[in-house]
Amino acid sequence: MVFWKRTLPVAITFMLGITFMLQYYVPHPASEALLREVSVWNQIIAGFAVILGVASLLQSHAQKIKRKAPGWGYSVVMYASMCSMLGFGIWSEGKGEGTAFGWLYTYTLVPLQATMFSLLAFFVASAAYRAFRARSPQATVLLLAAVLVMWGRVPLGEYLLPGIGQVSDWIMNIPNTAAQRGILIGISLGAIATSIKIICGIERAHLGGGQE
Amino acid sequence: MHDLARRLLGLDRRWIFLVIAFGTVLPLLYPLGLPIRVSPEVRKIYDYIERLPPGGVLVLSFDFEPAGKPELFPMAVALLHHAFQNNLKIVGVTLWPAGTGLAESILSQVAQEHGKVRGIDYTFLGYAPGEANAVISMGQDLSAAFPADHYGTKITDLPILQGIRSLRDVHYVISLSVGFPGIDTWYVYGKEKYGFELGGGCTAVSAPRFYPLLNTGQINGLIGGLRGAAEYEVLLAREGKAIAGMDAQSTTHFLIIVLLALCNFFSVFTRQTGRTRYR
Amino acid sequence: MHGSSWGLGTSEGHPEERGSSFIIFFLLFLPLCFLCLPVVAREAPLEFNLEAFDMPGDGGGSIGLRWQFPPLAQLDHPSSYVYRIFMSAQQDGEWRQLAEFPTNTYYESEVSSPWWVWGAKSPARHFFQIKSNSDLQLANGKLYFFKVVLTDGQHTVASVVASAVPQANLFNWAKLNNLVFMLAFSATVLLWIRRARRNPHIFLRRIPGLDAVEEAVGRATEMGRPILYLTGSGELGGSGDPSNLSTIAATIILGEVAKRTASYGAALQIPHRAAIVMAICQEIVKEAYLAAGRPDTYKEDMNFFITADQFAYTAAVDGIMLRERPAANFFMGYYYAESLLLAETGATTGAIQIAGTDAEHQLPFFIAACDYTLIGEELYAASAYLSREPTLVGPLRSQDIGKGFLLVAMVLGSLLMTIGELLGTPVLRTALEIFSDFK
Amino acid sequence: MNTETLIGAWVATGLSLFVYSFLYKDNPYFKLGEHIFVGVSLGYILTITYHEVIVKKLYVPLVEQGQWWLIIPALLGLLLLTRFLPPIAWLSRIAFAFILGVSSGVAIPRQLSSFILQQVQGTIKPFVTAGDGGSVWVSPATLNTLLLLVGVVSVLVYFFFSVEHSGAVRQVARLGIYFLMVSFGAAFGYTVMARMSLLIDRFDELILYASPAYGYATLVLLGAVVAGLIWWERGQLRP
Repeated sequence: MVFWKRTLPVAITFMLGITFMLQYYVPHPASEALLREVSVWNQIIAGFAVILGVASLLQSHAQKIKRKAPGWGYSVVMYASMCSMLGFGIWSEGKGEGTAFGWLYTYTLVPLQATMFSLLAFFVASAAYRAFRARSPQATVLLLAAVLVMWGRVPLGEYLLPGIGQVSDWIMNIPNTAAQRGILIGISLGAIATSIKIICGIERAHLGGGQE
Repeated sequence: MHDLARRLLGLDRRWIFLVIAFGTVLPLLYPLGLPIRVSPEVRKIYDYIERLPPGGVLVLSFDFEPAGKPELFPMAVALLHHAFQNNLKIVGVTLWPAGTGLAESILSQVAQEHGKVRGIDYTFLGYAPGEANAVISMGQDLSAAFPADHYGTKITDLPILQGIRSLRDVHYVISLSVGFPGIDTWYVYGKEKYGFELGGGCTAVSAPRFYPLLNTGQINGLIGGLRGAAEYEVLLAREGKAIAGMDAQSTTHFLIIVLLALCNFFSVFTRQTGRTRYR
Repeated sequence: MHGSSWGLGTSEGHPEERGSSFIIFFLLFLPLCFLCLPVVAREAPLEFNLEAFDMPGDGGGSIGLRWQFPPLAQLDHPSSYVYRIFMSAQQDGEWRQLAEFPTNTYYESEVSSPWWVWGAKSPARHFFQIKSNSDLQLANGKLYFFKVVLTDGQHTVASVVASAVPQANLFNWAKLNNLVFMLAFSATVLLWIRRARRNPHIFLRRIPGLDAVEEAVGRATEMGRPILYLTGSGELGGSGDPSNLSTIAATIILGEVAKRTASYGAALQIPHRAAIVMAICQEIVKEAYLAAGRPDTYKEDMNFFITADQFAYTAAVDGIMLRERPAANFFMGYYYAESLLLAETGATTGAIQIAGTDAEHQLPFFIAACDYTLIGEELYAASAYLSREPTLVGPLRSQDIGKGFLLVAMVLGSLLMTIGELLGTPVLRTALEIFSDFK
Repeated sequence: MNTETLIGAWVATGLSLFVYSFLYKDNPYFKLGEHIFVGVSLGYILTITYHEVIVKKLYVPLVEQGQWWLIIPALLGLLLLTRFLPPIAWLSRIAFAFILGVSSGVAIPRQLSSFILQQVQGTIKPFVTAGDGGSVWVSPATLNTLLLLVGVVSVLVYFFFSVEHSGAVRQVARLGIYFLMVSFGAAFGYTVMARMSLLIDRFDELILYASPAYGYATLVLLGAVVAGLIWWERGQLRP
């Protein structure tokens, strides 16, 4: 059983990992056809992965309803709105224009999600007033750069202080680019190292799930 | 003074919420119409589209969901107007499932205004799952990635895609991205191998991250946030939602700057002594 | 040198076949190559020396043509001349015109291909690539014939006929540097993981933020107030979750904090959003109290579950901060929008705040609202430093080596480039192509 | 204006105001809005995935075009779902092994090319510009090149963990932290910009819906939500 549960998955990852790592260097049509086919396969599997992600959320809400945990009524609302969206969606074959499915999307999902995120505007403002203090030289530099960029990126700022727009452009293009490039190189080395660990079976967090 | 400062800092934050709400609503009701300067990174995308031959194919990837709509919707509208004016062909696609509806409606609305025909002048391929895999399969073979477009027409039957077998054959790709997958996905798994020209539009939150790619020419231009969209509208001389929002953007930015200044002013009086700072 | 083969006008020595041996060759004799650059046609008048070859490193269906500038000055009106490219499937039949362009375009020097594939690019040569497209199909393995014609409409001068066979190649030599770097870095990672297994005490510098833990716990003990520790919004549920790494790091750092609270006797509170993370944290805290010799003071309810819901969780934690006024707040792991609300409330209660996250959008806010922030990789480094886990320490070390290498390459490269510019020679710029990306 | 749009405007306004009621405090209206949001977005994502992936990319090619080999990814996809059946949950590992093997392999050389080689190549530039006739000069552009190099190098040094930060290394790392802070400051400014844009868009729409054409939807519903909150607060006060 250890073979099926541990050895086989590690072997599959290793073989595919090496194959597709080397595929990159091989321009031969056969190798390109392999990449084409597998990328289509992965798209299909990704579709199932979406279901997997959704299902675990549904499970936790189902348990809440079953146990009649506090606020279980909201979970019922969640299920009801999901089912109506799904029902209309299947009925209209996923087409949005002129269907009930499209209406639900435009007048519930779009305003709700956009409004949820716009709450952050208020939170940023109150945090700016109550928490963002220049508590060290570094934080001071951060806040000064923030003020320059906020000032320079709006018409009123450029109207009040001509030339500040170019200053904020320069901040974005030189010091910001330098720092982001350093971060990017560091992160990419980390990501490559992680991929190597996964291919070699050293990193196996993804193989959790199910008892040993 | 110490007590007063402390009390002021401890102000109920709902007052601040109210200030921000008014700072947003007033300029929307009574706009000032201040001039907007166009930055080079936005102009580069505009110029590139200007230089594309009529009939050239532009792939517009709507890599966002409703949360990105406020910033990316005006951008998409401006880009579509520009492309349709120049008689480019538009192929729409999205890497985000929740972006499907928005992409579908923006495309058909703007196309209608220009009297363009679906299937000949534009089409929407729909949602491509699998992030990196989506871009790779489009780069390898468009008809394998999308057997049919969003409306169910077989890819091979679409007049717009005659002669377009993969991303290698398109003239320009612009990803309007709200996060990952987005511009980086289109570069790393797309342009890197298939060699098309790539431009980017993104929410302001992710814009700073793309400057290294802009600097190396990995993306040939960047439209960042509502401000970027407003600059594009200025270039097109077509006032839209982005230009209309710029005055409110000005007031809210200055409100935040004032709040930050007040916070730091008051905290001078309340700063506890004896706390070590690290770094 | 191979300069002699250029005049042959056949497909023999195309770059792909020469590739492997020439790499070593060029590495050793690079300076010599450049001495051979000025091979301008001095022989017969209007000799093109046309050469056709399979384009290296592609899937086939493509042929490259290159030829030397003919001495245009011999012609009456040089500027009125254009080049025309012809192709045929037979040596002497049915020529098809593929392209027409002015004589001052399509130079070989414009080709973007590294020296280890292309050799020296002569400024005195033209280059034109023929590719399969919807009108034109070049079949792999089939012989095709080409000629170049110089014409002003009345007078025409034709080159000799050159031929080549398009082929699907097995290796893209332009990517050689990529492959070498990839193999070298992979080997470094695996080697250092092995070394770390044998000796887990490889030197890692102490992360200054960890010193703050000591002070924060001490202060909490003095004031008789609790310490609040959050592990973020990561789930540890499945695969591919970007928050996994930082959540694991957060649980490891929790172990360190718990050891301190155990030995000082300070209270510790860890509110949770994810059940799996909570179960792991319970184990970690229990072990830490055991290790500190104070299992008696460990309480099961140090870890407690609030709700998975983002804003309800945030509101509840804010409530705890306002009621219990913890002496120190730790925000480790992955965070979304809740970071603002948490850090703000914590700052108003006057607690020492220590944050650590790789959530880039939240970092600026944490830095502005907290006393100490572990930035991105520092969080992983802190967890490697504390846990001494070989699979964390090894890659960290190898990444440092990678960074060091790139850093030296960038500094030396820029200096060499500057020297090249001062001396007016392209040699150094060409040599530095090993750090460039080619398609 | 047709009835659908009018009803839509009222629904959208009501839900937006439910969400904004969180600014007062966490309350049942917000929770209601939040759960409707989670529900509709899950429903939407499932629908799109079903039509665009399961039907268009799997069912049609498999059944109608006879691409029988697509049965393999379909089976792998089903294996993924065994996670919910504890006795055979381990089968999902095979599917994860497949996805991760391919995506890790595909990612390594591409990231090396895109984010390391391209970025290093973009940093290696001369500090001087050569002009005609052997003249060489330093311009603001070349100074920026130098600054960029200094920034990248010092940030990389800051993120060195196997070298003690003392002496010269310490100085360079300190410089690196300041580059990082400027960049985070820029990110801070841009994030504020983004959040404010979201708010502007929402308020723009709410103002539109407050017009007589939409039956003063925003004003009426604002009144209703405030009244509802007062009623709820009173209920909370009662024991």
